[in-house]
Amino acid sequence: MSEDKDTFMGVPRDTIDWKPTIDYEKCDYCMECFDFCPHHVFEKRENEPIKLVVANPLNCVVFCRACSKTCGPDALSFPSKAEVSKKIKETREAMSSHE
Amino acid sequence: MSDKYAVLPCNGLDKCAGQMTKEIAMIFCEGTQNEIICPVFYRVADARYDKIAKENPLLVLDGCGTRCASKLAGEKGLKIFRKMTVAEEAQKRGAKLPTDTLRLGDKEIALCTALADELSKEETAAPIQVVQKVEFHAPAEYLIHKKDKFIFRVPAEGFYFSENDCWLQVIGNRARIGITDFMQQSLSDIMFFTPPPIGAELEQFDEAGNVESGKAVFELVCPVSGKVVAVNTELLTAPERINENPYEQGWVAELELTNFDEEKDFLLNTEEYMKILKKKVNEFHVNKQKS
Amino acid sequence: MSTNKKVNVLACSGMGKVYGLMAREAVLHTVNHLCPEQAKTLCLAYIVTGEEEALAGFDHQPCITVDGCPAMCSAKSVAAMGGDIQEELKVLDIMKLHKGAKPGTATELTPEGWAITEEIAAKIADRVQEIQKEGK
Amino acid sequence: MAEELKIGVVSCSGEDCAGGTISRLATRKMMDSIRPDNTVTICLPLFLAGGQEERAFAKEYPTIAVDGCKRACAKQATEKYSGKVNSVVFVSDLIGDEVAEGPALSTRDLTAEHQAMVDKVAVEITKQFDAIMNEKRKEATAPKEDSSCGCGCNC
Repeated sequence: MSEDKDTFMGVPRDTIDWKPTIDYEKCDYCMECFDFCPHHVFEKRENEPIKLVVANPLNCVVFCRACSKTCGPDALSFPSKAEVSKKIKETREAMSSHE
Repeated sequence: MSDKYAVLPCNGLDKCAGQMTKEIAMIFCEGTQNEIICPVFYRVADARYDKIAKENPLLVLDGCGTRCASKLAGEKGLKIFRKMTVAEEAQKRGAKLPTDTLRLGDKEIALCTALADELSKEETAAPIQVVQKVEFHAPAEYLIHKKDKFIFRVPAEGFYFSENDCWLQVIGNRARIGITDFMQQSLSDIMFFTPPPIGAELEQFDEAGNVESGKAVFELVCPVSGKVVAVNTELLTAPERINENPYEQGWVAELELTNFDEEKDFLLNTEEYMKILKKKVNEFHVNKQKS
Repeated sequence: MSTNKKVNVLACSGMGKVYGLMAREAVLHTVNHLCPEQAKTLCLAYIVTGEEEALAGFDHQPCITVDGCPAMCSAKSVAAMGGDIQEELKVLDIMKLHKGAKPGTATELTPEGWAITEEIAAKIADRVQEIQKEGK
Repeated sequence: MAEELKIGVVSCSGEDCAGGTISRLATRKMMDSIRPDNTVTICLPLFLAGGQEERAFAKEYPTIAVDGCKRACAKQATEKYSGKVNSVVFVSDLIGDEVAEGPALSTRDLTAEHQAMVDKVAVEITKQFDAIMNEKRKEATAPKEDSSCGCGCNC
């Protein structure tokens, strides 16, 4: 079994596509999400035109969408939970059939 | 409001605000099906009001911050549907209640009428569903993980957990869900609770309501698929029950399970969750130092 | 009817959270500014340690407790000493009326935190007046 | 790697004297900035209100009481409910009885002078703190776990 910290529900975290996507049309760089997320998913880019990026997508807690609730302009979106959980199930099945 | 309500005023006789609860209750009940519960009589004789209090949405009217009526409802194990504290409402409206007399003047009567009208206009309560009652037992034993002065509890057996810090207790095809002690402590004092809608058919990992503290909003990630058949309505007025004991009085919702056998593969037992909990506690503390 | 006895107002003064500081500041504001003649505060610690001199006659005096969180340290401590609790105030109850407010930290309040603290103090002061009127 | 040893700091709540406010702020300073890895603050009122976490911690770990005045409530309470404190810091010794026993102080009325007093008290706590640390480090053979802010919140 691989290291605990890189897995979620038994599958490698990096096979799970779960992270926030910032809609830069809406984002007003209020940085509420940056301040809120304790997992350092977001990073500031002070001297660049795009001042906030999703720098550590793998730190994002799978199925957690709490940051989006801090977002006034509603600029954060997440993948569909149903699809992601389907994918996780498939990965698990594939892993167990390879063992 | 159109259905029948049970109305429990504090009927406090030694304060104007208490006197007003009686007035509001009377106006609210006049010409309707609604029934008033006499707090004095209820205290000495359960039988008289137990049926109407338990079978109808309960409206509690307190005069002052002592909240005698709420406390009485709590003692009797009633679920409060809506409550109002007259002194607070008066303050919100900038009305100063007299302290030198117990008699209600024109101004007070007008306020009572306004408050009763407001209650009548509010949304109709969802009818109380008659669902078969399932007894969920409190965990017989807890395992603990200590970190400095913090103690994190996990039921020793009979519970499943998700990696998103929610728990599940299953009896037959019914289950209770809630949040774990670790999550409760991370959030600290919980001030608001939004239940999942009764009747909602949730897929595994869908949102099953949320809780909010001064620090964060936590979305409950439903550990299994199922239909919401009950929610812990007590949390609407006392979300701190989750902080007190998230596995017992702080439960969140009850589900009718739809696909449990298949889905339980994705859930953790106590031992597995303990491992994740220890890791999260450490990371949490490390993060805190960085920030 | 009125009484010369001052109402005791006791804050939990919790160390860990902003709500403890709010309780403390609300009580100080009440006894120092809003009703210095009718209310006084007392160190909760005396009750914890059982300081006799400071507690003389305490068990017959009306008290208002102000707690930050549901641990209810102040109310429980005062009740344990036989204090006559007339009102148990909770900062969290008032915070619930200010959803999303950012009151500050356990050492420093924001302007918003101060505004809510003053609201709590006004509530305490109202109760102090009422209790004095009742002559308890 | 963060330090593993923890010390509990118990501040008096000093409601009716300025010393209480100074001791609270100095105690928080230990946890928030001076020794965040090793400080756990213990809530004095929780001792009586049945905080089993606080009592258990104070039994197991070394403690420093920070008292505003000679009544020494923090020391007394800790010893009543948990066990002997390793050290006591008297704020009144450091800033003078007159100020310490002066009227209760709101954080709103905190002056630069008061702030300097907080710093002075914090320096003294740190001195005691490090002395205990050194002693325990010598004693300790098995390291314990790492650190926390200790306040029960995400701050």
